[in-house]
Amino acid sequence: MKSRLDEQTIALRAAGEFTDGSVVNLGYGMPGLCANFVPEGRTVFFQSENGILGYGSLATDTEKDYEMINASDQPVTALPGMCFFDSAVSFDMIRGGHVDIVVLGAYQVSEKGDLANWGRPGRPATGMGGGMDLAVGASKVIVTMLHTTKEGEPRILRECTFPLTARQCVDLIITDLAVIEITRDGLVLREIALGWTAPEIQAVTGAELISAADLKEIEL
Amino acid sequence: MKSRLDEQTIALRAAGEFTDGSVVNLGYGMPGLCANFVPEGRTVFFQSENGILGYGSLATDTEKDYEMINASDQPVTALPGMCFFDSAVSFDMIRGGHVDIVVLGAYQVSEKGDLANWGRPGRPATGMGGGMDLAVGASKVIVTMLHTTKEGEPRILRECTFPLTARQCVDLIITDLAVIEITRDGLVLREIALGWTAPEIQAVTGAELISAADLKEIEL
Amino acid sequence: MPVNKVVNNCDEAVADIPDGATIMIGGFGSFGGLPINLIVALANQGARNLTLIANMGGVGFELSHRIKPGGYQDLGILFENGQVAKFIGSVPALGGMPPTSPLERLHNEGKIEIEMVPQGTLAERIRCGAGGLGGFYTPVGAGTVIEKGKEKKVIDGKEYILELPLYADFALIKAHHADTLGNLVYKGTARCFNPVMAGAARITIVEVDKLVEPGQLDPEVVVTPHVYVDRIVEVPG
Amino acid sequence: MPVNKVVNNCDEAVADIPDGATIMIGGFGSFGGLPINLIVALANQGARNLTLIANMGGVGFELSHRIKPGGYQDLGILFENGQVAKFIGSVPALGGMPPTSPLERLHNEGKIEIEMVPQGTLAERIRCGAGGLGGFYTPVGAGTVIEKGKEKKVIDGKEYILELPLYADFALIKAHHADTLGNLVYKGTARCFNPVMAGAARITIVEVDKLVEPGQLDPEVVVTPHVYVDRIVEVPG
Repeated sequence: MKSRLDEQTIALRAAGEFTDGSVVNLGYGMPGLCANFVPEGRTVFFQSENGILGYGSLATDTEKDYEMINASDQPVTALPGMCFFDSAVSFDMIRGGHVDIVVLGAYQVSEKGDLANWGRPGRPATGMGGGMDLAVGASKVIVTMLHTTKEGEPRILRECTFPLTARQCVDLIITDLAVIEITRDGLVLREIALGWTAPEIQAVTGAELISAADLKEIEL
Repeated sequence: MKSRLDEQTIALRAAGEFTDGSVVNLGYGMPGLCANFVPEGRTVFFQSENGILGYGSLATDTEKDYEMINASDQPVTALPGMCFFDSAVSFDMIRGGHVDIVVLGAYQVSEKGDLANWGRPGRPATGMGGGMDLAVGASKVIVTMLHTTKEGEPRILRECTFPLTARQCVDLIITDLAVIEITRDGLVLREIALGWTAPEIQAVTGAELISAADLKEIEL
Repeated sequence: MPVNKVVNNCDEAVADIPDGATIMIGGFGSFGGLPINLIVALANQGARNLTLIANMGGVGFELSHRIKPGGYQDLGILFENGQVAKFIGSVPALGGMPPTSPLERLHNEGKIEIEMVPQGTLAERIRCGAGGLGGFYTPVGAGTVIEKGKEKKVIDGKEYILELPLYADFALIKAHHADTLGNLVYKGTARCFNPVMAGAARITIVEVDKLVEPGQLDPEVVVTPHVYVDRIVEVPG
Repeated sequence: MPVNKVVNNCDEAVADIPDGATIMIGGFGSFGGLPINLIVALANQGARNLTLIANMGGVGFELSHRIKPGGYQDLGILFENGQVAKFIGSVPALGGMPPTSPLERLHNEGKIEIEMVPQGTLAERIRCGAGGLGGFYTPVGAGTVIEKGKEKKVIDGKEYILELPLYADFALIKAHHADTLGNLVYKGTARCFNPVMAGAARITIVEVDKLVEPGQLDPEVVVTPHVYVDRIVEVPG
């Protein structure tokens, strides 16, 4: 049976990348779920570009405070050592390389690591928010997305066709089907979902994949 | 008898320019004395570029606190509504036009309002501090200085010979002998010290003075 | 600068905003830090042909009611009212969210101009305006639609684009507490664009939860020094 | 980034600073906000051929004793020790003050290079480095010696000069309180260049009066977020 990771599980896998002591920003949508899956024993400092560093998990309904939200308008919980700052300070922090990891959603990623995650054909008024700044500034850019569109078209491509967020910025792609690292040599397929084979993943990918020597099932 | 204003009196005259509610920065040396001469009934907010807004007069010996100083290393007193900030914020405030008046010392001022107040021949290592930023950023630049050098040479000149702080920035010059306004038409002699005549002031000035129609004795 | 900055209510605070004004609006999105009472007053006041500078374009009345029972108010009201000619910001409309917001609808109809600015670049352009600088080079946007028409420069082997300062006639911002001089403190993530915009406008108007006397705010914790604030309205929460 | 940033003493904190390093030193002048214990440790450690970035050059031991009974210690000690090859700052020496300071004396003897930077430009160049920007245009210095060799640009009819970012290998700064994560608060006018330099260096080392646990600093009043701090030394005052 071919399995696909659901959104929660993709977020869980992405959170596995958070090293101890790292500063992490979570983009709009699915990436925000990562706040609930920090691996045990690791301390992660979540930064959100609206001006907060060091918050905890997403707030439950009873804890909700709309003066304590992340950049996706989701109320979050407080942790000791947390602090607040304004948008200019926040983006100094981001552009200046003081955010170690950002997890972003995407429409498309190219084999060179180009990212397209904000503009869609027919929706010219949608904006990039802080995505461009984060993609350029963060030391490591992780993309979480579904491997293909609803229509089954690949989202991992030789060249992006949607407007770019930034060039050559993505380091790791985590989808419902695979974990793919972007290297100088190209796209390296590192992990695949239960029941899938490398050729099957290649068939739904719009750029050439190199199978890792130690290709394995997605680790959670 | 020809009188000359002493430093305290020059500072007193300069402080007379402080309008109610104005934000004022006082430069190194003589200008710092102005903090003690705010006209009665007027509220003045002193800004110092090391990162303080709204301090009071200079501290007496018993009040001295070296974590509460102005940019001349002089301890100052606290006032309600005061606040602290860092150097980048401080100079945003200054360059951004949020300081209404700055009082600066000077070696030379030209008839166009060019200011030279930091570098001297033979002392290449002396620096401009925040003077350039203040001269460019403040809405009104007042210079307080002695009218001539120790050797009797004029400090008000057609062109400055010392390194410039900023071009065309000075609005008003207050010396031990005169109050001179810099206008589009040239240097207007507005007030003179007790016992002096306009031709006598002209004789110790290196640029042409225009006597104001209402030329009067320096008002204190 | 008047020493008495306290005005009686939001209507009075925005009364002199003329048609054609450029207005910065603080906050981040629809929640936390949005000066919503000043926005509603501006909607009632009715100035038109405005240029708005804000992070997000808001969702407006109809859409907010589809998203959340009871809905909520945000700066979408100004677009619904047809008061805006141009929007400058990082998220005019949220991509994931049908139906379209008032701003997106007007844009689709060709009735409003949008200048899209990456969020960090927006913050820095505003700060640049407040701080008397002429512009800055940023790597953000290089190789994207954002670089169109902008000067590019390679500095130390890296590509940058030149971004210019933003200024406004008025800034409408929200703070938690103000003293009567205009010193401001904020609350939590409601800080965001508010301190950045204070100072980039000729007239900065702040809506606060509580007004206190000078000396009641610790000088170490003031975020916005009073020189940046021109009018204060207390709107108890 | 290590989660445990607390080191035992100043000597340990500066032990790995190599010859030839570029070092930012916080504070303003000789008083308030100068990380004097880290400076003394660096003097004892003896690294040479340093580039120092600081607002003022200090007066040093001999001159401080002529100015004030008992004298005082400032970064002049590093020049007296012959550890510095280049100084970047706004006030290498105070013009009004004979005799000359150690930095001025070395400069007069041709033994040290000075790059003079207006104070606000210094703060902004450092901030620019910490914030990942490539440079900025400022009106400050136009028409003076400061513009020499710099690109000039007229923006909106006004003349600006291009200033480039400053970076360092190490920043030595002073704060009042730190929590063990590295969040910092300052005291009074001792804030000055310290928060600006935090983040512009590869390694930021802070000397604090008191170390507290995370949660003991109000999140609203933290001035320097902990991401900018790498090593913390408590030196009770």
